Amino acid sequence: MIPTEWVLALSAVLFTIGVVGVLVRRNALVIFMSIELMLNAANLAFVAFARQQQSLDGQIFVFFVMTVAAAEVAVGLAIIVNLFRLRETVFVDEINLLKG
Amino acid sequence: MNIVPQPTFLALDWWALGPVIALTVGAILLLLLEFLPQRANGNRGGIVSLLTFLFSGYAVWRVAGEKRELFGGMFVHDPMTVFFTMLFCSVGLLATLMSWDYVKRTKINQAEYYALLLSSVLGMIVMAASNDLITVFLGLELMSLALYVMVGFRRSRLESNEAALKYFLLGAFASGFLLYGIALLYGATGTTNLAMIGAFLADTPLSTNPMLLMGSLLVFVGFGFKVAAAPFHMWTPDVYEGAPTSVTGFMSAGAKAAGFAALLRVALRALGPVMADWTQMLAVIAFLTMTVGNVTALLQGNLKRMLAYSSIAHAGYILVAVAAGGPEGASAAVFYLATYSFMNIGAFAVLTMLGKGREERVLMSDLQGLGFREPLLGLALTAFMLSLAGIPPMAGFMGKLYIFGEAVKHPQLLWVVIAGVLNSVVSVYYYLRVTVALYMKEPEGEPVGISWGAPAVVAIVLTLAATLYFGLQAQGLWIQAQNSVMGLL
Amino acid sequence: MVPYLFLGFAAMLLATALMVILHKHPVTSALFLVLSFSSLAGIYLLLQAEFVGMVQIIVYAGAIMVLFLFVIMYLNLPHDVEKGAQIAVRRGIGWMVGALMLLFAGLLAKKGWVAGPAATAPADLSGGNAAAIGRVLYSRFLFPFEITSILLLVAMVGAIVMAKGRPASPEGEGE
Amino acid sequence: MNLPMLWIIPALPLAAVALNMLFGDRLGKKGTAFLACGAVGLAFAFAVRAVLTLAGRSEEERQIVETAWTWFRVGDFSVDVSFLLDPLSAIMVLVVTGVGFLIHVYSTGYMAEDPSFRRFFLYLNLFMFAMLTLVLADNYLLMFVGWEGVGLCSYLLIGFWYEKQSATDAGKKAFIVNRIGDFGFLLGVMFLIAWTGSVNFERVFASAPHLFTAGGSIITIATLLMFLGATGKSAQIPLYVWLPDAMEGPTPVSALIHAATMVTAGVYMVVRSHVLFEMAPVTLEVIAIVGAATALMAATIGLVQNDIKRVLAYSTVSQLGYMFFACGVGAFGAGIFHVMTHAFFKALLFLGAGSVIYGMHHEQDMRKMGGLATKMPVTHATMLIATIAIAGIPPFAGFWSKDEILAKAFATGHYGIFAAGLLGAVMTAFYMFRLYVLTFQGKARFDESGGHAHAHAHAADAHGAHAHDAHGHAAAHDDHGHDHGHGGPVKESPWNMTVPLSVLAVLSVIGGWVGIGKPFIEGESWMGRWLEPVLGSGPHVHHLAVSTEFGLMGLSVAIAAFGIFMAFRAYLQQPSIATAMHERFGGVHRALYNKYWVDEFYDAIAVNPIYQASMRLWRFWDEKVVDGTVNGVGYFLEGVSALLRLFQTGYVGTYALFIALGVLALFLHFLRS
Amino acid sequence: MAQLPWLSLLVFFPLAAAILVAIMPANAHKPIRWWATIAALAEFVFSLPLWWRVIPGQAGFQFEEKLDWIPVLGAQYHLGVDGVSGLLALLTTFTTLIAIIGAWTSVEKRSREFFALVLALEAGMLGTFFCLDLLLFYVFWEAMLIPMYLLIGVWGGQRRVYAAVKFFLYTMAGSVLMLVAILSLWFLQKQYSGIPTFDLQAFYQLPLAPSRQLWMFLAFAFAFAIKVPMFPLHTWLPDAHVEAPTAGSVILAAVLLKMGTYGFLRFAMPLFPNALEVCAPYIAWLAIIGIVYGALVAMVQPDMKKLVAYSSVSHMGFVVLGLMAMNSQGFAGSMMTMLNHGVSTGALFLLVGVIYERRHTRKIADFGGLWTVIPVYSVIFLVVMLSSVGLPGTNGFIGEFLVLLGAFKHSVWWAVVAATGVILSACYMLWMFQRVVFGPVTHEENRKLTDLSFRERLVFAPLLVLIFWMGVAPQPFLDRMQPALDRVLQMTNDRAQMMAQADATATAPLASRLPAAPAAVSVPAEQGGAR
Repeated sequence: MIPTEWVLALSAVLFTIGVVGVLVRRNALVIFMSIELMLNAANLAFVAFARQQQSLDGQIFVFFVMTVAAAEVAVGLAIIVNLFRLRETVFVDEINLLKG
Repeated sequence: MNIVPQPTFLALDWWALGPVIALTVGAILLLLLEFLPQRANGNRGGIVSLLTFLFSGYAVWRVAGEKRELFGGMFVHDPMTVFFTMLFCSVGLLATLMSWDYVKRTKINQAEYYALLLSSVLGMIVMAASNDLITVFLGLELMSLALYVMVGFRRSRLESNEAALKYFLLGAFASGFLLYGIALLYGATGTTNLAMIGAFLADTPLSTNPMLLMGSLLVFVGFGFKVAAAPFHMWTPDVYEGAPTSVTGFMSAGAKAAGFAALLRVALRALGPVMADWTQMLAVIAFLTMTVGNVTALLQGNLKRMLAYSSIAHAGYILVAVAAGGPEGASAAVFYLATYSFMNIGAFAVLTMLGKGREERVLMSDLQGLGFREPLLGLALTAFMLSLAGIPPMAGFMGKLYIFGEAVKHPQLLWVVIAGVLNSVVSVYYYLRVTVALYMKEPEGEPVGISWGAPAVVAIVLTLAATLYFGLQAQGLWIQAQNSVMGLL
Repeated sequence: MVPYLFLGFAAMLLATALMVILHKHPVTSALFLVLSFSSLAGIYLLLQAEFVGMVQIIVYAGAIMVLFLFVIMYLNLPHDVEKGAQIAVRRGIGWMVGALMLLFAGLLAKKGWVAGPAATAPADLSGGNAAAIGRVLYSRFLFPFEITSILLLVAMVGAIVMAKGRPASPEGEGE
Repeated sequence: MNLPMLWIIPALPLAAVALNMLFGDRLGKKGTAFLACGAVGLAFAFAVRAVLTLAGRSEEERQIVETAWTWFRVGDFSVDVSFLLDPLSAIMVLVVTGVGFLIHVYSTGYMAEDPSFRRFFLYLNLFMFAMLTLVLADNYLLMFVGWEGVGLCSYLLIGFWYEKQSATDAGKKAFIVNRIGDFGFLLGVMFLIAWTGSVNFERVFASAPHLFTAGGSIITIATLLMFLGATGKSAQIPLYVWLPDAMEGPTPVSALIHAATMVTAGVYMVVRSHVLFEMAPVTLEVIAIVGAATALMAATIGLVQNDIKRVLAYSTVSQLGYMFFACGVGAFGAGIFHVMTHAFFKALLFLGAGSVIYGMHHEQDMRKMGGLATKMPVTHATMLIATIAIAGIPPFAGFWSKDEILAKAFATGHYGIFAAGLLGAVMTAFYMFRLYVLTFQGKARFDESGGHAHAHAHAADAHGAHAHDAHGHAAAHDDHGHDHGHGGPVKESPWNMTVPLSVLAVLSVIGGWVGIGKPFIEGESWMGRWLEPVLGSGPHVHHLAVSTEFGLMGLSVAIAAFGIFMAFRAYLQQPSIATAMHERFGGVHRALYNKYWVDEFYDAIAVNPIYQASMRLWRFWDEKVVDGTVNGVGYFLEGVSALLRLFQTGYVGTYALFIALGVLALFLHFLRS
Repeated sequence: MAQLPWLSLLVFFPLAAAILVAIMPANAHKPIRWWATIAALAEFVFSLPLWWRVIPGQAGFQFEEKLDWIPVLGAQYHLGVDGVSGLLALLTTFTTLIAIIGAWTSVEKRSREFFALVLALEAGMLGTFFCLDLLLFYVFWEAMLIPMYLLIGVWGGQRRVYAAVKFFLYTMAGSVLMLVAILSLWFLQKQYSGIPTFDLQAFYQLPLAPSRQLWMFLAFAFAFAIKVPMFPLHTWLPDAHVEAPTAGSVILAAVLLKMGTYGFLRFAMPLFPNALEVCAPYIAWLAIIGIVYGALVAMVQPDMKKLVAYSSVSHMGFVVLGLMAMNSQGFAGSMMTMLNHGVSTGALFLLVGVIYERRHTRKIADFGGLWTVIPVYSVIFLVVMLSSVGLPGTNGFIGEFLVLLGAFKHSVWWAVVAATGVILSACYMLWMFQRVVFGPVTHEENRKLTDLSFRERLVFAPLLVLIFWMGVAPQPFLDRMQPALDRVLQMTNDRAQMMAQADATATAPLASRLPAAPAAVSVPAEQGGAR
């Protein structure tokens, strides 16, 4: 039996990796991937809690999160593609028309 | 536990679900109607969404006095739902009206625009009406996704696309926090149902449980992002500026209100027992939010950007109410959100009319001399600005009155109240800059063209009426706001 | 056995996740992400969430990551060039923030860890995980489920709106 | 009609003002003159009638009070507009209306050719109104109305020729200096109100002995403050500086306001308040010293001035000093007596001087006169009478009053003051006869063909290039109001000027006889008895032996004679003496000639510093510090705004970082709590 | 007549007129100004009964109108009038009429909006004076800023925007703190009586611990001090006055500044008497500094309007000083000075406006010798100047004298220092007058000046009448204001006593915990508890 704390720690580290990824990378796609990591970390936590509590709610939540993630990916990638078409770049540090 | 409950729907439930159904049907209908040819410059989308919003509002108003819990608490029909549903429908309605001609002249008049508008309002309603973190999250994502797209709707426009990208990336980032927070809350309490979380916390005082703390904190980050609380506010100006003006108006009112609705519900229902620990922190955040918003707005030359900062500042004021806590504070926040929505949409409705064709003339300098050239437009904009500044007899004043009136009851919040009122003085400066440009400067360069359109005028008139009426006679709205949080399910 | 398996998956998960954010080539990052999703799926299985584990593979590793790869390749993105002081500063700050976040979380957790309620509502697992999930999904979670469908619809519409056709020419500021 | 109708006395001139203002442009000069003089004449008649009524009463009832309406009433404090006629105000009202009437008549001649004739009489009538209010008021506040009113009229009349910078400057100076005095007066009155709860003379005086400790600090401060008011109005040290400058006004104004009436208001006020002053010996001492010092100092300055009016002005200051030290030594009656006689002879002197100036075509410098005795016989004769009167030769008016003052000073043991008075007397005699000699005796030092002595040098530039008619030009500069033909021989003034001169001359001779007292008749003088109901007979009980009285008289006559002799000697017989003296005492002469540089001194210690400080207060303190703070807040916020905008980089990375930092901060918050 | 909502009509008639004027055709200058004038005249006539219908002997509020406004808050639409507000309201309607007539020709540009705003402003001002509900008061107080702001900003001079924004921000900065205090009061009232209300008369009954009063008083006082304006919060005034159009300056000086002192009298002082006792000396000294300071700075101003503006600072210092003296003379003096200042300074601004309209300059140095050219104007100027200087016989004297007397009774030094203002006012006014009116004509342009037109004479005639009337027979005015003032005085003193006792109870437990003197303080505590 894997202690919930372990899983939780793992998910926390994974989440942090995601956060760091968002913070350090400049490629919009990679940033987006890092966000996916964060979502997955949350999912992991859900699953762990679901197991601890012998309830399915957590797993259901994961299911919904995946759906949301999929939807987000669709929209997000469309936006990034559009961005690339307009500007020939996916680097977020080259995009600061709007500032101040 | 009965795992397969037989849903027994009363007529009441159908009416209560009316907005959800109507908005879904409306959105799908709009997409389906695309198969039928329509005239160039047709208004099919607008008409359908108008009717949808009207029906939604009607449906929920019909059963306004009832309280029901549907889907095992996933969706509740209580006064707060009613209030916010009506508010979101009005926001949607006004957004439709001000989009009407704007989308035509900016060449984004597509059925999808209205479909997304409807979906986004649906998301908002779900956020406000759900008593479960799952639905809160889904509603938030529904609203956000639709908004991401709407922000980037002028996709050939660099700013629009950039705004969409930023909004999307940061929104997803914040969603990550929110989600993780929900996970922790779930872990700490074993449920995602707000009422049950509240009950759990009331039974087992665990306010020091770090999991709970971190969970609620991260949830707050997620909502804080949506309502643009400092320091999660930084996307706001860029997104507001880049988005099509009608969308900015819509999201500035709707998304913020939805974010606060969810926040309030979570705070009141689930975290009520632990909110006292949050007061000081919320006060600090409120202070930071309004100060940053107001001070940064001082020197903005772009009206949309300025209003974006102003919306941050307003989030700060509302957070003061949230910090004041309890049903009273919440009702103040609710009241403020309603008044804020009207005046802000009104201001944006005026902005949508500036410029001809695809041009966007929302710089401060574009307003110069407009006040006397277009007296009514100038008057309306002035009224909205004064209301935003919180000067009587406009609705914004009543909102501030309510919030600060609730906050002064707590001696530990006095400092933030004083900071708040001083902040509103600072804000007056930049709101006055608009009137200065309108009335006190001679026009420079090419005078801005006005794209008159009856729907936008209707929107302005409606918001103006609301702004003035609630400023002069706030009793009704006040009672509604109180009821909305008193009878929370 | 299970703990070791868990540790192995965990190690792989972290390693691949790190590679996602460390590797300079987006395609590689994406592939590492697939790997990490897969290890996550393994952990799910270990945690008695078989349905979720499978869906993780199918939806995430399968559908979502394919989409990612498709886009990366469609855009024909090269290596990310990440040089210069700005990037270095950002990297430093980023890692530091990450480290602090973990540290704070750890400290906070140490202050008074409460595990949370165990088995508040023991689920009816008859017919296996998938069946149980199905039952709940269509009863208690019917409403969110329906919302999800609208969500997907919106995503579809949104993706189409954003990406259909090629914009005639970029509009600059003030146009 | 049994009522004396006191209110009508001031009301008449006021009515004339109103009529003149409304219909003056239709009346013409004659009508205006008639209206103005008529109103004052009528006022005189009413005054006489009222005084006769008063005199007809028994001593105890010699007081007529008439309340017109309640001016204002706040809480327990109330002020009425009410008038009081008692023996004291009777003298004043007669002098004011009488002399005022004469001067009005005189002015119809003097100002005949001035284009602002109507305005002149308007002001003059207004002055009469104010002055009569002052003397008839039965409370301090109404008195203050007149007090400030006469100040206003003085301001307006000094600056009558408003296009002349020096005239308006002088007017302004007069008003402001008076205001300083008024400041004191007002505060003094407030002391009275605060302690007695009233401003009514009767009530104040009745309650004062019970409420104040005699010699106590409160009454001393209060009376000193009131005396400050008097120094302003009556041109005493330190506030005398405005009076010499006031000679910028038309000469009848100088005669009426700055010699006969207004400047004596201070004396009147002190005498009126003698009950209070008698309770404050320190104040009396101060008054005596200030009066004596003023008398001396003004006299010394008067010795060397060349402008005929300025000599008279300093002489006025000096004579006022006599009146004050009379009050200071407790001889209030003597003070009032001197006020009266002085009104006669000083008015005469000024009018005479005016006549000379008129005849000399606006020449005021005595060095350019001389030998006018034959050319202007009436003027000469009357002037001579007045000069003798002021010099203190019996039986002329001035002698009696001055002698009484000196005697009282001696009798009360103020020997220093007595000595100063004597010294002043000799100087008075000297400079007055210097004036007389330079003006009327000797050879004419002007171009007899009638050319202008100083040829209107400044007239030309004042008018520049634009055309002007003969009359239009008159208003443009100094005392040249009546430009009846440039040049022309020096000749006697018209009847409407000489008649008043003659009347005043008579009064200067006989006016003093009412005050002939002790050594000649038994008991109090008529004047003393008349004033007794007001002043009482209490304090001046120092009876001098008859021989001492006569001795003092002789001394003062001798001294006056010496002064006269010296004047004749130095300026008529041997002019070299004068020049020699100038050279011998060059420093002293310069000091005297420049009036001890008091104006410069005031400029240096008060006027300029205040101006500079105000400038700095405005430019630095107000604009930089106070407003700077306000604007500074704005700039500060703008700076913060600019700073905050820097954070808004537009980069997603930054924004995400802030979100993460926010999360960290929240963590930290909960870590700490 | 009892049922006619007279005060409401007074408040809302100008607003209705403003709206009517605002919808007239923009270029119909003549009808616009005629209608505006008729409206103002009608309003003035309609307000005249305030003079005789407000029963002088009655201290309380009359013609009260009470309607529920926001019952949930206990806010009411509550109007009423007493001697103080009645006189100030009369001053308002009178001044507005004068200002409108005075602005006939000077406002060519956008006259429609101009007159509409002036009328709207009138409504706001009247509302402020009449309302007896704190929330309503605040609403009027703030709402009034808007038209004034626009008047300055649109029709002002060179730096109008700066001045207008400064005016707005400054006033706002003060009043928002007052709002916080109002809300606290409201909350305390709710705690005390259980009924939420903003009713002023209810607040008059509300006991407040002296320790609590201080910050609330300061918040109120700050708001009012800015409006007055008191040194050192006065710097908005010169800018606003200089830049405002003549009508704006007139109304600003004549009425708006009075709001501050009226606020002291009506709200700050009776509500927080114990705090007042603590603060009064400081406020009084600030007022005295203001008197002297305003006069000194006025002396060196090269701009006539600025000079008058600083003189306002000086005069308003007298008003505040009178209030702080806390006796009937001081109060009456303050009130008189308010009225006097309204008349005299209003007239001064009109006078400056007259020559500004003709010459487009306000620099003192640009004038000189005006008496020769425009004698009627000069005479009026003289009279008004003398009234401003406080010459006895004119209105200015009564007010200043009573204030000084009141101050004297409170503290001799107050009166002594403040009385120097009397000297200084003569200095700056006379000097200005000398430079403008006296002397030779130095600028050729001035030679062509035309004297006052019939309309302008019509404007000044009533002002002159008032100057003399109030100077010679002020009793009718005093009779009207005194009962109300006495009531304020009485109430302030009573409340101060009552609450000082109450505070003993509040602090007693705390004090009894101290080791020092436990026995001494417990006695009043018990008494208070029994009460």
